[in-house]
Amino acid sequence: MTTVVKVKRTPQDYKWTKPPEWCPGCGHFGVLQALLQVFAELDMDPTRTVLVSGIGCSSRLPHYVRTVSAHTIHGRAIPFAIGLKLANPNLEVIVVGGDGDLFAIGGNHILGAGRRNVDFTVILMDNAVYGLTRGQAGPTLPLGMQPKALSKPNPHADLNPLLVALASGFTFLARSYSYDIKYTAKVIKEAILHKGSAIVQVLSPCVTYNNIMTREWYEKRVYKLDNDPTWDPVVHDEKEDYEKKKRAIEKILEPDRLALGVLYKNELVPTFEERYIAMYDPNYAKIPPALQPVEKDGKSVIDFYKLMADRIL
Amino acid sequence: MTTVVKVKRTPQDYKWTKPPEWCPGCGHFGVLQALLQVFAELDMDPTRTVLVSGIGCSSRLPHYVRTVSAHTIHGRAIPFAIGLKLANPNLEVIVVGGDGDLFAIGGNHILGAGRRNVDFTVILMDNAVYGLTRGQAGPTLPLGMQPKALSKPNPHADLNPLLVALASGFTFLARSYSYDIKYTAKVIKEAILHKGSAIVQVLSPCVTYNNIMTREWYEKRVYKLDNDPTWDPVVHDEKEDYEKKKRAIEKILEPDRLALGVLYKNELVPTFEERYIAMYDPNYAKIPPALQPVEKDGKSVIDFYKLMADRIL
Amino acid sequence: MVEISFLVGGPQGKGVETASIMLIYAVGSAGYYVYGRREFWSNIAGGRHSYFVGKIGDRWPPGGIGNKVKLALLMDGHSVFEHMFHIERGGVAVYNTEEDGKTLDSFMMMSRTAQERLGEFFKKQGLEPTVKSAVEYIKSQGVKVVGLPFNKVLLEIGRKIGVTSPVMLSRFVNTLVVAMGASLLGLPVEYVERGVAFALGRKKEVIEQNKMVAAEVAKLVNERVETLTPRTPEVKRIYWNGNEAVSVGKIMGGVRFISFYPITPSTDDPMFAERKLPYPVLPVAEELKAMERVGAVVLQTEDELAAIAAAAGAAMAGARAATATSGPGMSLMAETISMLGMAELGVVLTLWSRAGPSTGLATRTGQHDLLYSVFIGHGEFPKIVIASGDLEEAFYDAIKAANWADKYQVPVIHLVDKDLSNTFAVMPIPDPYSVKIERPRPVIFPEERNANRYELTEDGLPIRYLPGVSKAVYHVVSLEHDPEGDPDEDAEMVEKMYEKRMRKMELISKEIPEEDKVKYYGPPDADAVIVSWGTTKLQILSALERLKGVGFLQLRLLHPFPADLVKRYLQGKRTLFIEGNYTAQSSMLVRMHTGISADAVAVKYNGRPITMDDVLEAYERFERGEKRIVLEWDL
Amino acid sequence: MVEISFLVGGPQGKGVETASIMLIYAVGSAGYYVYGRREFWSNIAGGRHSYFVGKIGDRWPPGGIGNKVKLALLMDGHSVFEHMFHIERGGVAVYNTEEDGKTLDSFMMMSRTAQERLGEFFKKQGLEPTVKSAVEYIKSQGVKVVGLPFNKVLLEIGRKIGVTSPVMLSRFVNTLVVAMGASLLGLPVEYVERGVAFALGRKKEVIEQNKMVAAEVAKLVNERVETLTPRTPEVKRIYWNGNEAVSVGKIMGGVRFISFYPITPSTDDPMFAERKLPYPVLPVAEELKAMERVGAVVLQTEDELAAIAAAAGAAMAGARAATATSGPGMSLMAETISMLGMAELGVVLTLWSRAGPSTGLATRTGQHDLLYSVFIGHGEFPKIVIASGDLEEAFYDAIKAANWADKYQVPVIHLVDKDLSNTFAVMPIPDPYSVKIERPRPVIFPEERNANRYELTEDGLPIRYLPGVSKAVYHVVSLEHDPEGDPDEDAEMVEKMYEKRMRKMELISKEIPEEDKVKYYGPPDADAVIVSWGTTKLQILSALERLKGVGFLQLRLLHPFPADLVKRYLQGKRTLFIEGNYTAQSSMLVRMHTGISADAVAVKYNGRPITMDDVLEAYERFERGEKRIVLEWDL
Ligand SMILES: Cc1ncc(C[n+]2csc(CCOP(=O)(O)OP(=O)(O)O)c2C)c(N)n1
Ligand SMILES: Cc1ncc(C[n+]2csc(CCOP(=O)(O)OP(=O)(O)O)c2C)c(N)n1
Ligand code: SF4
Ligand code: SF4
Ligand SMILES: [Mg+2]
Ligand SMILES: [Mg+2]
Repeated sequence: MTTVVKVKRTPQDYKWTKPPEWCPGCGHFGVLQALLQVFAELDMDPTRTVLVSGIGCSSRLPHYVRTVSAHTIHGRAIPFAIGLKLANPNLEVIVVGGDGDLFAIGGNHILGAGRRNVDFTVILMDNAVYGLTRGQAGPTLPLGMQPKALSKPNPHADLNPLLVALASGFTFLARSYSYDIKYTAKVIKEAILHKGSAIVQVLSPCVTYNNIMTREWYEKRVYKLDNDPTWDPVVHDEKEDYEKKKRAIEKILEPDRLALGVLYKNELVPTFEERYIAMYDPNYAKIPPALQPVEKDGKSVIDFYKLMADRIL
Repeated sequence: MTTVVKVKRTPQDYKWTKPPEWCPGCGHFGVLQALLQVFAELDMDPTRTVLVSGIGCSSRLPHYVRTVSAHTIHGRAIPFAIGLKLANPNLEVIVVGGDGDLFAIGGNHILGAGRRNVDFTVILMDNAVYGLTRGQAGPTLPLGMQPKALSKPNPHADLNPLLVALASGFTFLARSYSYDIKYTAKVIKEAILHKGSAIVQVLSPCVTYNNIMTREWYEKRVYKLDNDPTWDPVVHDEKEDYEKKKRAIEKILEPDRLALGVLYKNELVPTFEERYIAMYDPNYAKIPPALQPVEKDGKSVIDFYKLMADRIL
Repeated sequence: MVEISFLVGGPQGKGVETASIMLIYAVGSAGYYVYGRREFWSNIAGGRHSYFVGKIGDRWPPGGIGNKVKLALLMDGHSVFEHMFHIERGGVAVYNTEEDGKTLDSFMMMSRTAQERLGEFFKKQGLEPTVKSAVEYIKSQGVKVVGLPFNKVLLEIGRKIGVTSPVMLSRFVNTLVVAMGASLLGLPVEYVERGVAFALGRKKEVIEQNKMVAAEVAKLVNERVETLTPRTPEVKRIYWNGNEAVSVGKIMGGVRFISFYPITPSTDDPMFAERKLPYPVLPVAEELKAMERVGAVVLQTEDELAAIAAAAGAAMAGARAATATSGPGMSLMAETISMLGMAELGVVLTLWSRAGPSTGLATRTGQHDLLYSVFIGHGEFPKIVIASGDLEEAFYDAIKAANWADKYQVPVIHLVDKDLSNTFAVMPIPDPYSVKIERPRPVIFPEERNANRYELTEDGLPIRYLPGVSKAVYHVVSLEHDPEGDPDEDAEMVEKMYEKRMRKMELISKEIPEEDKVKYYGPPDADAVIVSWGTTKLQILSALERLKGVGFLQLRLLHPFPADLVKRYLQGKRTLFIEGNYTAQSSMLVRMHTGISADAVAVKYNGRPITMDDVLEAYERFERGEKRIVLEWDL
Repeated sequence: MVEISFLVGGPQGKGVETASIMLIYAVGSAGYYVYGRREFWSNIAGGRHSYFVGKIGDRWPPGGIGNKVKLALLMDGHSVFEHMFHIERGGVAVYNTEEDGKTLDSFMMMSRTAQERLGEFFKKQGLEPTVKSAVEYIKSQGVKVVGLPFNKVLLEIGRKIGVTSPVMLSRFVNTLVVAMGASLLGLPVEYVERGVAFALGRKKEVIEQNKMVAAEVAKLVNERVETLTPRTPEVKRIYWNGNEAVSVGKIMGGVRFISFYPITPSTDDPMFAERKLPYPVLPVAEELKAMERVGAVVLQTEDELAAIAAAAGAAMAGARAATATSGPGMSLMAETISMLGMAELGVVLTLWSRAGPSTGLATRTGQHDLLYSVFIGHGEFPKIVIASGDLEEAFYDAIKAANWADKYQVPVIHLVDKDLSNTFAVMPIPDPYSVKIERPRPVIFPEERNANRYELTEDGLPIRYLPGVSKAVYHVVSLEHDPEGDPDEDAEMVEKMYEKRMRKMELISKEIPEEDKVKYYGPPDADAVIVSWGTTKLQILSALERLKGVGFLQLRLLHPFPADLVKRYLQGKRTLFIEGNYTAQSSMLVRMHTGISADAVAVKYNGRPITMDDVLEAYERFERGEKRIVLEWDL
């Protein structure tokens, strides 16, 4: 997060002109509410905040929010968002998407993103099914489970999205539960404020197709890390990193329970933007690709002869 | 690994008709040697063993081996191999490939494979660069490093392939070092014998482009887990899994050192083939897709009227 | 001759589908033929409008779908607005009088564009934008409107049958409208009950309640627009939809490995194959004698890249392998399609095309991907593209595609579309055994040996080995190669291998029979010929009944293109190309291969199928001299 | 007029490239124009054979490459075998006499196919398959052969200059052959020294040693086949290759975001842009006054899916964005290309096409992807495809492509190939400022407001906003949408939006000037016209010098296709289409759009570029009445 604006907005100010089209009771409403709340709290500039999504019920979210947005294609929200952010690091970029979008078809871009640590936020709206295509198994659906659209039990095991993100290099990992809007807002806010790549897994039930991982199912399993006063997920010194990662993983892998809250946070890893400034272009932050004038009166601003000086005979 | 053959073969018997075309000294030679050795030790049937690769210097390996093979396209070796194996689980299927092939462009299929635990083996020939395309940064090249083909230091951090594989669900994880052919053979052999999805990361230096992560570089960092007699990576009981995973991760994340050997092994997780038999088709192992007769005298063997009985009016 | 068009409309996810299936099955049970296609929005629920439109008849097919229907069952006020212009003079509409007072803008889930347009309409007509006004307008067009206060009626019936919860009662609306419709059609209530039982599946109690609702409602409707006397059909019939027909075709065709990534409108094809697992077998083949059923792998992959790669691997293993997708997924498969060409592996790709570009209209139809299917994949390589025109053809083509992929070891794109996928029908059973399964046998060596899979054979076909069975050691490869399957860049070898692969195109052209290449309908000496492809077929054939003397050339094999045949049929004719895209792609393809230019094209690209009336309009405007006709009807 | 063809051959990764660059730069320094293209195997080292073949002249361009060369510098015995048939009568070959005794089959890294073929040849000729025999054969063809015992010579020179290690000495072979060649060409040794300095870069000591080697070798060669007197060139010249020319074109054209995934032969394009970062600027624009250099993001992504998606995102952010790839990568980009069409985002995709299908021949050339480029992406959407014929055009086209992507907000495929990518030249500098940079300004609101990016504008162009600057809140989307950018499936809106997008095709056709669409060379009244596209240009133009009276139509804009122009040039002419693919794709495209059929096609698909002699052969066979001519020369 890079700026502050003057006029204080309300969640209402971040509502777009058309209402959500999700099934009544869908977990995704909670994520939307939480986001609107965070945007208001941070008083984010709607013309400088860009929501990027792929395809899925979850990926429709940007259409319900009054910010700039791109509803792209299935699985490609992350690289699109990274291109957008790197072309203009002054933008506030947030990716939202489903488990299918971000961890099935889009999984490879999680791996790519982690390696970069671009200063952006990914919100995974996890319902363990493919809502929009009518309830097939998502990558987070446990082995052998058979929600109603499946004719046979799931022969695939679930992958662990937060562990994958950690293995890739994400520097902020958190989990929340969509029906707890307040807590979700709190966690998302921290993610947005984090310097570096942040991911929040929001458990966000699909009431239409996932008749197993329901409100009841989740509520039996979730608990808040904040309740433990000794829990400190922040890496204060690079030397702590190994330990903090191990502790985060302990929670992430914990069988049968779902810890909510911030699991890991490390702002000591340079962001991609910082690396670029250091290694590629000192003026990058000042005048990034998107804001450069490329011509003057139709003439390229580049000095060709200097650029190619070593090649001219 | 599913069978035993009678005539005992030598490594020489597994050499194909044409010689390798790698640069002299390339780490990949070690992997090839180790493989030939393992094949001979296990006396694998060359007509029933299928090597599958993508594209890269490493992915050329199957052309130097006398087994059935498929040299497919960049990044898709794993799903190709899975299709092959599932169509005929009697085949012995081994994927070989580079860090670029398996963890950059092909990364998503690691995630997909882990969830299935198909009984096959993946050998990652890791040199942290793209050999075949002339030395660009691979996904395992550390942040800020600048091997000779790069004009600027690497702005990407490395991902941890074994941790990604673990997060996805691989049930056998190991690491080796290609110049230690004997040890590499030992580890690969265990991987092939493992029931379930196995991955072996072989540190396999590119002598032409990676002038930083050289023999010397690796030899300063590697050590063998076998030297610790208490090291037992095997999950003997599902209850141990959480602990064994944590211990494996401790090694996998260990800063500055590279543990060689088997890091994690769990044969209690059912393979995809076992799941399929249990949940989809009891005859699957006996008469898998590839071996089914589909017609008799040109007539389909399927009983249409029974198949569609509930739909006939 | 019975021929009744109908429509069932209502809020998405609230029983429209169930109602439609009930009606289709009910009418089918009474001995009629029937089909209906589904139109819906690309989100799950939230109250968007959805409908079925179809045709009932005493012959198959029961004629095309016009721009208006005879019977409209409108489940809510929103539907009344949506279908105001869709009911023919003399037709009948059923609706809920309790919605009379609702205004246009109260339907939040209506497309805002549609709301504005209708708002304008009411304003011009000087009417209030209410359901009541819409009903008045419908009446003014010579349509009989039968209204009932749905909730009140259900409350009363509920009291009788012991159901009081409003939520439960609201679930009866589908049965209610179907029963009303059946009464209007003069269909005895027992058939509605069969429809209810079929559509609601195994929930016994629910079925009983719904049957009671049907019986009660039947009593309330005394009008009648038609009398569907139960009849004995000529032949055995099947109830299925397009996705299912193709899925079953592949199973019959020996496909035993299906990998896919879910995407509308293709998913139901592989999911049907999964649901039916394991498949019952005839006691014919030796190896199967001991079994009653055989399995198949149906694999949901992490993405489409994996889906087709897995199918390619399965093909190498020796299974007949297939995948199914629509445009976005096919785009992701492009690289592997090219690999199939080079490595010489046969995979069937069923392309359930939808309206593009990009995500486009995920649940609407379009014939946008013809040229893309033909030219997809970098480089040049042999490939087959076949387009089916209707359910029966699609079933047979699925079997043929499986044969061809296996025999020629090439990718086969079977081009169907959303329109077909969501067409539900009670129709004559195609002969499931009429297409011969052609399965070449693999070479099996007496003992282990190295083998050349890519021998420079005369017909271009690769040598066929079955890994683990053939005792052959060989290499499959995506690089240009020598006969051994190892990379080779020698200019002469490159040329020979290239030619070897391309020779398969000639073989394919030679071996595929004429009726799979094109079909011609109408008088041979017609001076005007309509040219089209894919699922416009039924609508054009129906229109042809009224356009005496006009010919219709249905293009089926799109690649390799049957240029000579097409020339033979089109040379010297006046041609009108009709298709569901903007650029009249088939006319481009025809010109590319024959030099023959279309005299006129009629195109539609609003996401809706071409109707019979569209065809009639197109032909009329063609005869008036229009060169480019844009069809726009929304039904 | 000076016009000398040359060839430098040797084991891959062992100095062939360095030697060639030395020679090219040396000759260039002496005031000549020169180009050479590189041929190499698709593996890194291991001793495969690689060579450069090119042309030196006193004008630009110095004529086409024939099937044989005047000067051949053969670094090893393997090269002698490879180029036995490549040296013209009266030409000269340089080789290592120490290899005389080596036999054909001792060269393990030769393609086995080639070995067998040559083995046959020697057998037929009754010769032993040795290097010596090959040399004898070469001599028998009227070629002067100059042999030296390379190692012995280097050992002696080494003794003089104080280098004794055999490994070190072997590194001088490239300088040795270049010095021999230069002597034969009568080029003073000081120019070789300039070549040495340029090719070896900053390693001072090494340069000095090599210079000494050059000087010593020069003394050993007394023969001479030509005398390249140093001259003063007419214009300022540049040394670059195709990848670099296009890369610089994009930079000049304002591209500031480049994402890519490495793939041969495209990688050097983005990598050059990365190496040159940050770029020097002219002190013109206000915002840049304070800076000497500007940056750009050059991003290596995890795959091609990410590469083009990132470029799309950057385009939305307002940067001029580009990606570069070849066939396999473009296949992976297909889905996003379609999205660019729907969402209306402009991205330049430089397609460095290579020989397919699939992985095919990664380092060989082919013009296989014309129709694929034109039809790539599911659905119908506006797109531009432009093909460049030579280095200069490629440079300008890169700038134009950047303009068009930005202005029309569509994907622009800039079609170039491996041949061009690996052509190294000393040539006149194209005017870097002659192409005007057209950059439409974004709308900026006085204060924050909701905005309709997809207004139904007359020209079809979307409203342009710069996020974070425009004060506009708006939605970009891949689904069919309303003007606000929200999903809309209303049939009327769908049709309107579709038409709005497609209107851009008309605008593009109207605005792109004629010379970017086609170029015609030769007499306007020619009765025979050669039609071609892409990098055949130079070879055809050179052939044209001998084919008096024949016309040449170069197709440049392939989509939207300039049908009227092409018709105007081809109507009533006898046409011969020449191109590097199997199916004569441009002839198909021309017929698709104009109905005009090729009278003959000459195609080449062995992975090698079409040479000037190929063109002459094709024309001759065309005049003899052949309809399909397959060109086969391997050079
Ligand atoms: C390339 C491609 N493949 C498949 C689809 C179909 N598709 C749309 S959304 C979706 C999955 C949605 O699941 P998820 O991302 O978990 O979101 P949810 O609907 O559950 O919120 C799929 C498979 C597509 N649009 N594009
Ligand atoms: C779709 C596609 N993109 C890019 C390439 C180019 N390519 C070939 S090999 C390779 C990387 C090889 O690196 P790695 O897998 O690490 O193998 P190595 O050569 O290092 O052994 C790339 C990018 C390709 N063949 N296909
Ligand atoms: S289908 Fe599931 S995820 Fe989609 S809107 Fe409905 S409840 Fe939500
Ligand atoms: S380039 Fe590197 S990886 Fe490739 S063969 Fe040479 S040393 Fe091995
Ligand atoms: Mg989901
Ligand atoms: Mg590598």
